[in-house]
Amino acid sequence: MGVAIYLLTFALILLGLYTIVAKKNLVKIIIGVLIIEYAVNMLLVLVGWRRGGSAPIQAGESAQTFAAGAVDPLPQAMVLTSIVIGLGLVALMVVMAIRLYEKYGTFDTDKIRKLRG
Amino acid sequence: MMKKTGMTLIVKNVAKLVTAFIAVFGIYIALTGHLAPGGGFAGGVILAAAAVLMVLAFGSGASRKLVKESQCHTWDAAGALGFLAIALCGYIGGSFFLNFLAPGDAGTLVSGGWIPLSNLAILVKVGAGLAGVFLALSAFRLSRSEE
Amino acid sequence: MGVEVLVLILIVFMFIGSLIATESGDLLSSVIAIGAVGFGLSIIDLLLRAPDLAITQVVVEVIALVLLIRLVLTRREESTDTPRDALRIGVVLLAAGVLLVAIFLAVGGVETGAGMPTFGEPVLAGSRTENGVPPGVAMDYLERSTEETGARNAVMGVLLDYRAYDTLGEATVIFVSILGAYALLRKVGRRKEVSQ
Amino acid sequence: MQASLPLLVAIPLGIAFTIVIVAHVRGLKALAGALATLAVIANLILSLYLLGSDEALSLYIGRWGPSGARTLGIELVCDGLTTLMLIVINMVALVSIVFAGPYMKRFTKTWLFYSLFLLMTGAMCAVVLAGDLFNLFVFLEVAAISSYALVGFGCESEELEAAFKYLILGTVGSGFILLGVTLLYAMTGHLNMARVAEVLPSAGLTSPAVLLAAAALLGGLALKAAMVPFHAWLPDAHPSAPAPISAMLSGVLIKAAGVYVLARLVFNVLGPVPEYATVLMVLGAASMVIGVFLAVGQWDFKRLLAYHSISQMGYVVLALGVAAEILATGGSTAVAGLCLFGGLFHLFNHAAFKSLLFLSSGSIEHQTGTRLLKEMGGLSKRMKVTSFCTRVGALSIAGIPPFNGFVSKLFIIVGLTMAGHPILATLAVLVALMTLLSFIKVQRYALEGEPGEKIEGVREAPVLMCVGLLLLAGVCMTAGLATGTIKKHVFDPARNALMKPTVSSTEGVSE
Repeated sequence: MGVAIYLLTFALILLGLYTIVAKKNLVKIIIGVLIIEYAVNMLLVLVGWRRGGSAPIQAGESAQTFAAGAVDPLPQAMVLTSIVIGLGLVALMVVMAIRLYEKYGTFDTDKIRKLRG
Repeated sequence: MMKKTGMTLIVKNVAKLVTAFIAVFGIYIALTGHLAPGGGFAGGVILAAAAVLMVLAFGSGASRKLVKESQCHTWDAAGALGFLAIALCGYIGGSFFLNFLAPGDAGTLVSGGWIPLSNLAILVKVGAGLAGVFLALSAFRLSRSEE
Repeated sequence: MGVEVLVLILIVFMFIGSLIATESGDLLSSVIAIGAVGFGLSIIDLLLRAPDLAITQVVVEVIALVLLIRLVLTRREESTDTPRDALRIGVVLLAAGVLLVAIFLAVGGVETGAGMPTFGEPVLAGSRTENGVPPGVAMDYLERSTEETGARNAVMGVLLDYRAYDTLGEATVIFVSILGAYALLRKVGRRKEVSQ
Repeated sequence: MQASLPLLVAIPLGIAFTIVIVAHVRGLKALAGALATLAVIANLILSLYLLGSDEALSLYIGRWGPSGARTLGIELVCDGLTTLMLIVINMVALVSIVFAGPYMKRFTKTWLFYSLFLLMTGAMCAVVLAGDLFNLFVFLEVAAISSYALVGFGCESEELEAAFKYLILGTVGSGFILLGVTLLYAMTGHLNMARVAEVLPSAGLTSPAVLLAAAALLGGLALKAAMVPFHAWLPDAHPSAPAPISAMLSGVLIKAAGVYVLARLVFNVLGPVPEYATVLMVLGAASMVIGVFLAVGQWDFKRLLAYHSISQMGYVVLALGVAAEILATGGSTAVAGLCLFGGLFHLFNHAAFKSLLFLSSGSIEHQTGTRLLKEMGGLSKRMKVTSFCTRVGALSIAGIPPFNGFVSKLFIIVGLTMAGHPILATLAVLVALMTLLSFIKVQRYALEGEPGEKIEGVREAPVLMCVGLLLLAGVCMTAGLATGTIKKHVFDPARNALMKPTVSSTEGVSE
């Protein structure tokens, strides 16, 4: 079960990569980036989970009981940061794509090719 | 000049009410970040969502009269500067980012030293920043359509 | 057991959603499909006991969707479906295959202790102690966060006290991207007149 | 001295935030440039001050020092390599920002430029100071995102196109870096680099999962450093940016965010294992050779320089790879040290001469309005200072004896030969010759000959731009002559930082 979950997460990363490389539409490329982002964030949450764990918010129990049963807070803090980075990137990508559309009148990367590559 | 912008009167009135609620909820989420799930960032994004609702309901022109983009810039930078200032205040206690305030009673609103303050700074920063981006984007028109 | 099954189902859902987003001919459907994927992720967060993430993921997803829909609605004419480039795809599939094998080796090496920790038994839970890998820093955070930082929410304790410097970076990231968005939205980047 | 480490990050960030506020106060907008320059000067002084410490400094943010075998907080580490990188970053940043004063006058809303510039500089300082994997990733992102925006700063269609390409590829790279960090955390339970390095052997240095993590990290960083199979974005992005940013990107960013992190991870965290050494050597050799072949055919001055960046960084990575191989197989540490010194010295030199060349090209573009070599010609008669500086840069990069490029290339080639790689050494010599050829072309078409019609009436660039150019030309000319002194004070500590097994000084701290 666990192996299947991990493998699907990696497959999601590869799907994102495929989208970025094979698709020629700016929106699709942005979606590919988003897929990679989701997958990596998910992997972080997955590696911090422990079977039967509780949320890392201490209610009233003693620190020892809490620590023995809670999931790992560090990956969650990392994902929080990573989600923020993702949002910033989405904003920037959307702005760039809108400007590119304004300049070229298309989302097709084949037509957006003034540079010699 | 009298061209109607935004949506119908019903939507506008509902939006007025709801916007306030959303904004208050965002602030609540941020201020209780150290006690319950949430935090400054989520709160800030919710605050920005209130701005999005406003832009959608009233149109970008009317919203921009209410909140100017330059104000968003300023608050954005002020929030960031506030967070950095909290970090630098640590030097008073001896080291960068030192949480020198007393942790307080865990579970009460005033606890966690500077954590609520940090959440507040991030709330202002993220809320103002994202709201500003929305205002800018909603006002952005493709230049070809203006011709 | 139950949680794992649910997570697996949700990941399959996310995978299908991503596939639709990638392959759909209509951009708006693509964007909405990717939004569904994001919401799926936030439910996974909830199932895996990460309520902070679930909240943040949902609100960020809403904002990202609004942005993406704004982008898609910019377009006036229907864009033609993108042509496929067989060579590119072939290369990708090949690379993907190789990577998959490597990944399988890594994940599958659980029995020998050389792969990743089994799902649900992170290093935190002592799954590697016999190999000489102690529980790591997470245990300290859980044990000491409430006492030392005063925040009952250990994630916030980590985010805003133990690793507050990261959060400064995080705040800077969002600041930078907003500033960058403003910079790129300028109608005129360069004044045309020749100097002198 | 430790306490001043966070200031290297806090000053640029703080001033960058302040600039945004100041820019919205009427009448104060013009202060942006001056404030930014002050921040960079403060940073440069701080990094030179750090040069005075003999041992590696380490600072725990907040009060979260090591507890037992674990490190709760984030550690800042400042060893020889970090100091070297800090000096490189802030030196190039200072020159670029002085140059930007007159150059950016043509752009609108320059306060955005200064703010983004400072954020990028501060983030790069944070990257080289980071002793923590996730912190490293976060600041890599800050530096990268500001560079995406800066590449598209002109808002012309080509610039936006290049910026978008750069953004997408850069983000994929970051995604893989985060994946690598995640896997390392899953394997070890630590994020602190020194702790990861301590625990990693018990997970097996070359076990499948660690190899996968390393592959993700090395792939992502190779993308950021524009090593050859992953170089597609660089020749678009670097020429599209405004000249001071081209200088920062080529001169500093691909080093601080790419090569430096590669070196840090391979030598100090993952451990110099033969596998990684081979990867570095292949990447380096391929970049070195293919980069120069792509460069020779270019007629766009900035594009030509961008391809040479790939090639020259290939030298550095190749030297690092050979050193890693020697260390991994237990060869002579003296030879490894020689390779490392050559590589690091070339990194420093490349920062100096490539920034100089990019700024010169910016100065030429600013005055003549063209970047095409064929449209130039006779510039040595019209723009004396710029031409002189271009010559100095060209001679340095081509490896002509008294200049710094010669010394570092010589060390690399000698190191390669002594390490038993005569073929690689021969390749390095050939690439150096090709580089020379390519810059003879630049001299021939841009500087010599009769002025073309576009060049008529062209005048020398504004004073501040010339000051920036002359500063870097000075560095290029003195660094080669003063190799001995610089080596002793700057490069030996840097080399030692890479040659010792762990990144941190924590083992010295008894808990």
